[in-house]
Order: sequence, then C-alpha cells, then structure tokens
Amino acid sequence: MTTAINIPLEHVFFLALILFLIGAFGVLIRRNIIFMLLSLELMMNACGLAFVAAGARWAEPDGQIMFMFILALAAAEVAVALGLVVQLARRFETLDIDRAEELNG
Amino acid sequence: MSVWLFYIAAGVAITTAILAVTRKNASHALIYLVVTLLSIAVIFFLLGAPFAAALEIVIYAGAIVVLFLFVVMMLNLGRSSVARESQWLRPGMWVLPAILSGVLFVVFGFEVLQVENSAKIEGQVVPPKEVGKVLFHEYLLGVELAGVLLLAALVGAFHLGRRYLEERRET
Amino acid sequence: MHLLWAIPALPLAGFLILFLTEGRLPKPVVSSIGAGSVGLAALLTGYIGWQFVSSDTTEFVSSSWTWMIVGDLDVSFRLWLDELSLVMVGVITGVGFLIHWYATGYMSDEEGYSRFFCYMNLFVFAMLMLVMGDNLLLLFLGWEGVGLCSYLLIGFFHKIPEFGYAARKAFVVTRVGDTFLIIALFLLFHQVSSLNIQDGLLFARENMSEGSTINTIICLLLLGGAVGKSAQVPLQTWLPDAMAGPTPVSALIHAATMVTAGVYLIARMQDFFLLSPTAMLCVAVVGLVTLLIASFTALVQSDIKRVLAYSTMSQIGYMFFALGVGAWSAGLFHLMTHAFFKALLFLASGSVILAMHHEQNMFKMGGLWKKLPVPFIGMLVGSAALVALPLTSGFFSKDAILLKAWKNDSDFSTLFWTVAVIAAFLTSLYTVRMMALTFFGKPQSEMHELKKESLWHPSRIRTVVPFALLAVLSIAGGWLGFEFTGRLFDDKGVHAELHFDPIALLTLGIPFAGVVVGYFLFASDLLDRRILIKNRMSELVSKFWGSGWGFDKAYDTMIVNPFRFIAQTRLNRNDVVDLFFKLIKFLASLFHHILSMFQTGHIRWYAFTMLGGLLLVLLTVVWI
Amino acid sequence: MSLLWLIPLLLVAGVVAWLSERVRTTLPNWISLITFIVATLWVTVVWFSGPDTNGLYANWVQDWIPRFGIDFRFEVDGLSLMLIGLTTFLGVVAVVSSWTETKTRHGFFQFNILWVMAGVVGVFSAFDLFLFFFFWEVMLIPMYFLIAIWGHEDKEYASMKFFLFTQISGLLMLVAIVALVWFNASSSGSLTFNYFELVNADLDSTTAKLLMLGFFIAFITKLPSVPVHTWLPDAHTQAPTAGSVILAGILLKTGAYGIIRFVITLFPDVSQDFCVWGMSLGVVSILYGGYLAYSQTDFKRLVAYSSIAHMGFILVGVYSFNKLGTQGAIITMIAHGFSTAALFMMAGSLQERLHSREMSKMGGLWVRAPRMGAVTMFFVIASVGMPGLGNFIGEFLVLIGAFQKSIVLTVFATIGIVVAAVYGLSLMQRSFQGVPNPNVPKMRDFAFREMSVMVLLMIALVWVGIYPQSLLRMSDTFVSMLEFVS
Repeated sequence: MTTAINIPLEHVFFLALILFLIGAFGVLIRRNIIFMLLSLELMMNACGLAFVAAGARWAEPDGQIMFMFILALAAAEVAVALGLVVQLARRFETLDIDRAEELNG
Repeated sequence: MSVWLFYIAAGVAITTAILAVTRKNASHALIYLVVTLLSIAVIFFLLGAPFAAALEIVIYAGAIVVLFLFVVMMLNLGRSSVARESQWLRPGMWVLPAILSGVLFVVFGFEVLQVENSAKIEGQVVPPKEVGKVLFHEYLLGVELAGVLLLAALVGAFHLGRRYLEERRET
Repeated sequence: MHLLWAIPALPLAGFLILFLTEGRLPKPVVSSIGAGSVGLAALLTGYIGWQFVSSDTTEFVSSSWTWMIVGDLDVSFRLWLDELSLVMVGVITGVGFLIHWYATGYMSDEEGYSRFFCYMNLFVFAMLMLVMGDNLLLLFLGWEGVGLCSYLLIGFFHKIPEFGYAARKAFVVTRVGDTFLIIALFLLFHQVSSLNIQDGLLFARENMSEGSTINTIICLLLLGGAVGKSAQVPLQTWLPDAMAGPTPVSALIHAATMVTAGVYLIARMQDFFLLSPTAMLCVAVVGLVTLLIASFTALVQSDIKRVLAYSTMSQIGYMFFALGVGAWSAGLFHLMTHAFFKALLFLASGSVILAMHHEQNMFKMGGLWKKLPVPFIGMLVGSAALVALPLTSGFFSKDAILLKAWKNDSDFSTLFWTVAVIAAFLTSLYTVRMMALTFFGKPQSEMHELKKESLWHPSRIRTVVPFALLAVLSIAGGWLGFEFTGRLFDDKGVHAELHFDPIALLTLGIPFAGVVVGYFLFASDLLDRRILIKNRMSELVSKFWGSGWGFDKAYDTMIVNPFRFIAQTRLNRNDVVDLFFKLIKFLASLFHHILSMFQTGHIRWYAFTMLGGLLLVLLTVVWI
Repeated sequence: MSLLWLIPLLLVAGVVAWLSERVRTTLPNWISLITFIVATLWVTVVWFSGPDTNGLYANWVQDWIPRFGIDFRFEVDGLSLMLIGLTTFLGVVAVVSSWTETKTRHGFFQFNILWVMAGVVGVFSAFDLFLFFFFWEVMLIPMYFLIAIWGHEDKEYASMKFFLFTQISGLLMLVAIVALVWFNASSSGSLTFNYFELVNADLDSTTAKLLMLGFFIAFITKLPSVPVHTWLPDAHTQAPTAGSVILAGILLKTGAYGIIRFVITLFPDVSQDFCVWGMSLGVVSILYGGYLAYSQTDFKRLVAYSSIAHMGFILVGVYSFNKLGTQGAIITMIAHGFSTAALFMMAGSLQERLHSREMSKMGGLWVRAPRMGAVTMFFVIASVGMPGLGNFIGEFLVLIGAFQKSIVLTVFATIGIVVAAVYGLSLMQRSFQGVPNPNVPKMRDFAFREMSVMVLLMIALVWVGIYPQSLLRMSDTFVSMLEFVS
C-alpha cells in the first residue's frame, strides 16, 4: 500500500529545519517560560519529522520508533517542566525566566 | 494531488509555527501550535507513517498541549500578562537570534543539499503492526529506558507538585 | 654459674621499682632502694672480683637471650667481664654507691626525690651495660643510655629553662659523637661481619696490617665517639654547662664514670689502635689540647663547679694522652684514681654549695674552713690528689703517665712531655686558687643557718662516711691500683718504684712548685692581685679563657644560630614542597572561576551558546 | 576458624556499632573496644599456635569475577600477621584514646574506625591485586570521613587534601595494576590478577620501570616520602585523636608494606636499578622531615613531620636490598606504629585539656601532670632512637644494612639521628619542661583509662627493643624469600 507521492527527501528536511529554527528562535526571544517550553515542543517535533522522513525514505519503521521515543521524552519533559513552572510562578510570582538566575556560578 | 497536499500542509505548519512563537496571549499561541501539530500529522500520514500521525494528534495535540492549557489557566494568564508580553518582546531582542537562526539555516541547508543521489520518498506505508514488531524486539531496551524515564518524570512531577501543595497549606 | 648478670640487674630493678611507684614511696624507702641496689651491686662486684682475681680464667661470661640475628648480624645480651671491665665495674658500683649514699642526704630537701634515684639507678645500669657488654651494640646501648640519663639528670630541675638548654646541649653534642661511633660500628660490621668485641679484636690482630687506611678510619671514628662522650676538644663544650645538674650527678656522671666511657672505649678497642700510629697520635693530641685548654680555662672561672668541670676535662685529657702515647695501664689507672678524688671534690663542693644557699660563685665564699670542717678536709684531700702530691693516688697515676710519655719513642715525645708537665703545673695553680678563694681569706657572704637535723648537714653520718671512704681511696687508691692494673694490658702495668733521675724529680717537684706559686698568687697578701686584674691584656686573656676559648661562641655562630634561623623564622614552616601542590590547587580554582563565569543562570544565554556551539560543530564538519 | 574471619567481624561490628547508638550513646565505644580486644587476642592465639606447613597462618581462595581472573585470594604469612596484630592492637589504642573525644555521632565514628581497620586487614592479607586495590580504597573512604566530620578547625581542607593525594596516587596504582595484568595476559595468555602468577610476569625493562613507578608513587604517597608528603601534616593535625593514631600507626604502614610486598617482588630487577633513587628519597625525607619538625610550634604537627623522617628510614632500608635493611624497615614499621601512636594520643590528650596544640601555650606541664610528662618523655626518647626501645632496632638495622649498599647515603641518614635528638628534646622542653605556664593553673593527669593504654604501648616498645628476635623470626620467611643480589 502506498500513498504514491513523490517528495524529495530534502524538502521534508528543509521543512523540519525551518520548524526547528522557528522553535529555536522562539526559545531565544521569549522571556515567558511557557512560550519557551512551547518553542521547545516545536523543536522536538521538527526532529521527529526528520526522523519519520528518513524512515519513510527507506520504508522502514525505525523512524517512527525514534519519533515515539521523542514523544516519550517530550511527555516526560513537559511534565517536569510544567511542575517547575508552577513552582516558579509561586516562588517568584512571575514567569520571567531572567528573574530565576540563581543557578549562576 | 498528494504532493500538493504536502506543500500546503508544510506552508500551514510554518505559518502557524511562526504565529505560535510570536503570540502574546498564551492561549492563542497554544491554539496555533495545535494547528502546527495537526499539519505535521498530515505530513506524517502522507509520508506513509499513519501510526506516527495518530500519535502526533493523540498525544501531542491531545495530551501535551492540553496540559499546557491547564497550566495557563491555572496560572491565570489573562489580559495583564498580554501587556507584559508586549513589553518583553522588544524589537531589539530579535536581532541576534534572527541572525543566528539565519546562519544556522544557511549552514544546515547547505548540509542538506550536500546529500548526493537524493532520493524521493515514495510514501510506502509502514503499518503500526510492523512498527510494533520492531519496537518490541530490536528496541526493547529503548522501551524499557523510556519507561524508566517516564517513571522518573512522574515521580519528579509529583514531588514538585506535592511540595507546592504542602507549603501552601502551611500558609 | 656466677652472678655476673645480677650486677646490672640490681640497679635495673631499683630503677623499675622507683619508676613504677611514681614517687609514692616514702623517702627512707626510696633511699634504701636507690642507694641499696647500687650498694648490693658493689658488694657483688667485690665478691665476683675476688673470685675473678683468684681464678685462672681470663674472663667471666654470662649469656642470656638473643637480641637479634639477621643475616651475619648476631648479637645477644651477653655480659663479659675481664680485667678492664672489672676495673670499670668496680669504679662504677663502688664510687657510685658512695655517691648514692651521699645523695640520700644531699637531695633530701629537693622535689622529685624518687625521680632522682630512679634516674641514678638507670644510669648505673646503663653504665654497667656499657662496660660489660660483650658486643659493640650492647656497648652502644649503654653508651646511649648513659647519655640519656645524663640528659635527664642535668635537666633534673626542669623548671629552669637554662638547665633544660644545658641538658639538651649535652645530649645533642654527645650525640654528634655517638654518630661517629655508630658509623664506626657500621664500618666494623662491614669489615668483620660481626659486632662482637672479641671477634673484632681477633680480626684486627690477624687480618689487618699496621697502618691500614680502613683501620685508621675505624679508629678515628671511634675516637670521634669517645671525644663526644668524654668531653674532649672539639666536642667539649657541653660539660661545663652540664654542671646544672645536682652535684651528686656531677660527681657520678660528669666526673667519675660516664665521661670516662671514651677512655674505656679506646682501651677496649686497643688492638685496633695499636695498629694505627696515626690514630694513636690523634688520641694523644686531642688529649693534650684538651688538657691545656681546660687547665687555662679552669684558672679563671669563678663558679666552683665549673672549675671542677674544666679540671675533669683536663684530667680526662691526661687519660687520652696516656692512651695515645701507649701508656694504657697508666691511663686506666688514672681513670680509677681520678674517679676517687674527683668524686670527693665534687661531693665536698656540693656540701659547700648547699651551705651557701646554692651559691656557686667562689668570690662570694671565703674563710669557710672553720665553719665547714668536713667538706674542707674532703676538699683538701681531693685537691692533694688532684695536684698529685706525692703518695696520694693521683701522684702515682700521673707520674706513671708522664714517665711513659717521656720514655715513648715517638718524634714528639719531648714536646708532649713538656706540655703535660706545664699542664700539671697549671693544675696545681687552679687547685690552689680554688681552695684559697673558697676556704681561706675573709668570708664574703653569709652562710646558710646549719641545722643539725637537716639530712644534708656536713657532719651527718651519711655525709661523713662517703667522704671518709673516698678520702681513703684518694690517698690509698694508688696502692690498690697496682694490683688491678698490673694485669690489664701487655705493657706490664704500673710499678710502684721511685725514680731518682732528673725527669722523675722534675715531675715530683712540679706540683709543689705549682702550689707555692699559687699560694703567692692567690692566697698571700705579698702580691697585689689587682695588678693582674687591672691589666688590660690580662683582662682580655681571662675573658677568652673564661669563655672556654671561644668554642661555644664559634659553634653558636657557625652551626646553632644558622640552623635556628632557617628553622625558627617563619621561612619554611609551611614547607616549600607544599607550594607546588598549592600551585596545582590554585590553577584548578583559577580554571574553575573562569569557567563558572560562563554559568550566568540565564537560560536563554545557555540556549544561545548551545546553538552557537552547534553552529561551530557544523562548520567544522563542513569545512574540515 | 580462619583468622580471615577478622575482616567480616570488623565489618559487622562496624554496622552493629553504628546501629547501637540508638540504644545508648556509649554503646558503640564498648562494641568497638571489645571487638578490637577480641581481635587482638585472636591474633595472639594464632601467633602462638604457629604456622601451617606452608608457613601460612591463614589462607582462603575463592572465585570472585572469573572472567577477569579476579579471585578472593587471602594469605597471612608471618609479615602479614605481624602487621595485622599491630592493626588490631592499635585499634584498641585508637578507641580508648578517643573515648571521650567525640561529641556527636558516636556510632558512625566507631563504624568508620572499624571499617578502616577491616580495610587495612584486607590490604595486609590480599594476594590478588584487584582485591588489594579494593581494600586499599575501602580503608580510604572511612578515613576521609573521620577527618572530615570529627576533625579540628581546618578539617575540610585537610580531609580533601588527604583524599585527593591518596585517591590520585591510588588511581596511578590501578592503572599500573591493570597494565601489568594486561602485559602479563598478552605474554602468557592468561588473564589473572593473582599475585603469585604476576610475580613471574615477563616484562621488558622499560615497561617494568614504568609500572614499578606507578606502584612506587602510590606507595610513597601513602608512606609518605618527600616530595609527596605534604598531605600528612595537615591530615594528622586536623584528624581526631583516633584518626591520627590510625593514620600514623597503621595507614602509613600500608605504603611501606606495599613497597616491600609488591614493588620489590613484582619488579625485582628494576627495583635494584632504582635503589639509589629510593635510598636518596629516604635520606631526603629523614633530613627534611627532621628539619621541618624542628620548625613547628604545633605539638601534633611536629610529631607528624617526625613521622616523615621515620618513614624515610623505611625507604632507605627497603632499598638497601639486603636482609638487614629489609628487616630493619619492618621493625621500624612496628616500632614507629607504637611510638607515634602514643605521641599522637598524647597530643590528643593535651588538646582535650588545653584546647590547643600550640606549644607556646604549654610549658612546664610536668609539674601539673607528672605522669603525662614521664610518658611523653618515654616516647620521645623512643622516637629519638634510644637503644633498648623498638625504634632503635629498626633504625640500626636499616642503617647497618644501608651501609653495605652506600656509605655516603648512610652517613647522611645517620645525621638524621642527631636531628631527631634536636627536635625530640625541643618538643619535650617546650611542652613539659621549663617554667610552668601561668595560663595552665591545673591540668588533669592521666587516669586509669589512658594510663593502661600507654603502659601497654610502653611494654610493646620495650619488648620490640630488647627481644626483636621474636618479630624478626616472623618476617624471616618472607625476607629470606626475596632474592637479593649480593
């Protein structure tokens, strides 16, 4: 069975790249931690897209499996990160990530 | 037809992604993100990965983004936060990240174009059954590790949340 | 089976009892243990000595357990008694007992009565081990042991820092000598593969040629050890300071026994020295130089004990001189007689000092002969023996030495003899001076109120009896000596003959000359002594002599002060080597600080650098 | 029952002591004390019951990780038994000396002491290099805790320094061990950590030299010798009394033991060539340690530097490559264990009473506490090298052995004896003699608890001093086995 499309691999990679960079750009410009996390999700999705595309190129399931691992990672990350967000909001009464710079050396 | 569908989905994904990272209202941004994710799901489907597409919708768009929304609502990020966001998003801050992203785009793109004999994706469907077989044979260790990771995240999230509750009770 | 082992065991037992009871015993018990153990040892020595003399054997041996056997090294706790040891053991236990007895009175008012006798008994034990050990390691045990006791007893009044300093000085200076001795032991072992004395002597007789270098080196090293212990030039500086100890200690350790250990050592290793003319010459020269320096120094001292200390040094110089010129028997004979009369002199001076509120300056005494008749008589007899008036013990021994020196067929014999005679003259001079300042003339200060009941009172029996016995020995000891020393060495001993050649008459006359000159100089009013004192030249000379010819000062400037400087200034208290490791630590923390500057806590900055890093990696991959 | 049960005994006793703190705070002390007394008696019984036909007092072999040729391989010969006896005996001393010193966490304190000792016993009896390394580390960690938790004012610095020095040098040894095993495996074809097989390893001389240096540096760091000695004064000074006693009395000996047991036997030829360097390092340690000891004003630090000087004698003895020197080094190990343990205990007692180790705050203490004075005098004299006491025997044998090898170096080492007299007596003068310090109006003298231990140590030193043959006999089998090129 096939959907019978014919897309060059590079195009999908470019799409993944663009999405990744948009995510990265988002991480860099936002001070609100919610938006940073959101951008991170976007970046992870881009990675997953690249994996799936590479898997599809060879018609092998490995790409999808990698995507699933990324999914697990993202779920775990979001759970902990949002827990931290809640803590941050309570302790500093802001979501400004620049205010939480106690980790400096 | 399917090819066009791909490019349309790609366009929607890019547009909504840009919108998602630049919104000032968190709820709006999240909705745009959902649209991005749905577009990516479409692409997955087109690429012959229906299982991944389903997971994208169910878990990403369904579970994770909803989790975000819960937190946003819990923290009550309403109008006042929108004003604060516009204060934070000064144009000066965009320059350096934009340059860096641009350079990265050029370098990455150059790399991608280096791939010789670039093949086309023919959209051969890899059904969930096959994915499952490989997942639970060759990647069994990975599954276990992912399980451990999720457990750790569960414990961590629980811990963070519980302390919050306890301390609030004291005050 | 004879009781040889019991001789050292008795004082050791005394020491152990006194040590373990921690001074809780009442004084009479302490006295009887302290003095009694040595007394018993003396009686036993007499008994064994009589046995020995009347038997045909050349030695008594008493073996006990093995000390250690490693490879060739095989040493045991084995006691060896021959004529030489017997003389020494007799002196140690006999004179030792008398001094202990005297000390029971002398020390009765002092703190640490039990501690004193504890140390004294340990000393007697160690000294006995020194002279009775059949191997050099046992000798070394005694050698170090007496050094330790000397240290402990000099610093007996440990509250006074100067005394502590004197004690440490004594210990360290003699230890320098001991280092020579132990290196000599190493070398001997290297050559002989045994530390047994008799094995060594046999080896020397059979395998060494006369004048062999290695033998000379061994002898010189042994001499180094002897010089340290016997306070000879150049390691003599500790002895005068050692007078800080209680007077019985000075009498026993720093006059009669320990300081003569060097003489014993050389006599014991006779066969080695006989093969090395160079070493013999060195021994003689060391003795002579010490003799002269010490005599001159004694002439200008004001402290009565220091006079006696320098006198001891000079008399031991005589002994070394005797050994050096081959007068072995005479040297040992002089050792014995010197032990008698010098012990007497010290004990008598001790009584005087106690009577004068611990005043030791002779210029503050004077006219004491009426008030302190017993010490006076003791001192008089001792002095007579010291200046070698005829028919006293000192006369016989000194005469024998001088005679032998004259007859010695070395190139320097005349010179040696002349110097020795001059020194004999000086001896009478300073002795007369001491007597004159102390007992004659006008009293210069008040005396202690003498209470009849105080134990140290000069007329108490425990003071008088040791005095009397020592006085008898000082006079008659000479006659005793012929019997003992006759069998010591192959040089036919000392003979009680009177010579009537000019040399003999000269040696006979010198002491008298000294006494007469001394009388005019120090006792009579015929000569104005102020001429001597006022003279600028004599002032300088007396200052130089008085400081012991500047040895102390030289050592202080050359060795002690530089060492102290590098050690005690904060120059290196924290160890330069540590600087290297501190440098490592410094570098590590420097890098830490540099790296931690990157850790700003800004998450977006981290993200930015991560992306930058990614870019760098990519660029590297692309272009390389 | 094999003596090797001592190791589990100590480990279990450690855990029990830790837990027993919940019952009563003094209970851990008692458990620890009784354990060490039992262990000492045990060693004594084994000692007198004599070795088996192979000359061993205990041995036990069991597979551990067969894939890498790692076994549990324990053997106790005369040398090991002597050192194990020293360990258990000093265990008693350490526990008694710190009976009242710890104010917090008594249980954990005793746990650490017992575990250090277990590690040391393991080090002294392991004949599998991996196992040896394992115990080497086991003894390190509890020691670190002892210094870091119960130490004095500068404990963090000292404990970290101690840890880093020993850890880094231990790492070097591990590398050397693995490399040795590797080279042996590639030449003989069997992968094994067994000491008895590695002794016969066929190495070319450059490799052997490098591997030997790896072991050597690890061991001289522990010993310690100049120039890697600088951890010792800090660690000793800051450690609690029990820690100092164990550190000086036993832990330093593991370094010496390592050199004698491993460096010399695994690399005999290279070590022969190395002997001048080994002896020179020893001589430098003697003189430099003595000189720095004299410079100190801190009682404990002075004793610590004197340890460096004494350990120098061990190096000189071992590298003189003859029976005399080696036996001398072994006796020095034992005797130094006794004398220095006592001096550190004295330092601890003084600190407990005066809350200071500065000798400028002492002076004339003999008047206040004559027993302490006499005891200190005894041990100072012992460490100065008085014949009739243990240290002299060791030093004498070392020097007479070294003399056969190098006269010049021996003469320099002998000068060390004079230096020892200088700093030893100055210690005595500055603390116990002289004018009584008016700031110390009274001071509690030694009571039964302290005195009993001190008397035991004195007896031990006198015993080593006048009947060393009993010890020499024990180590003779091992020393005779060493192949000395005469």
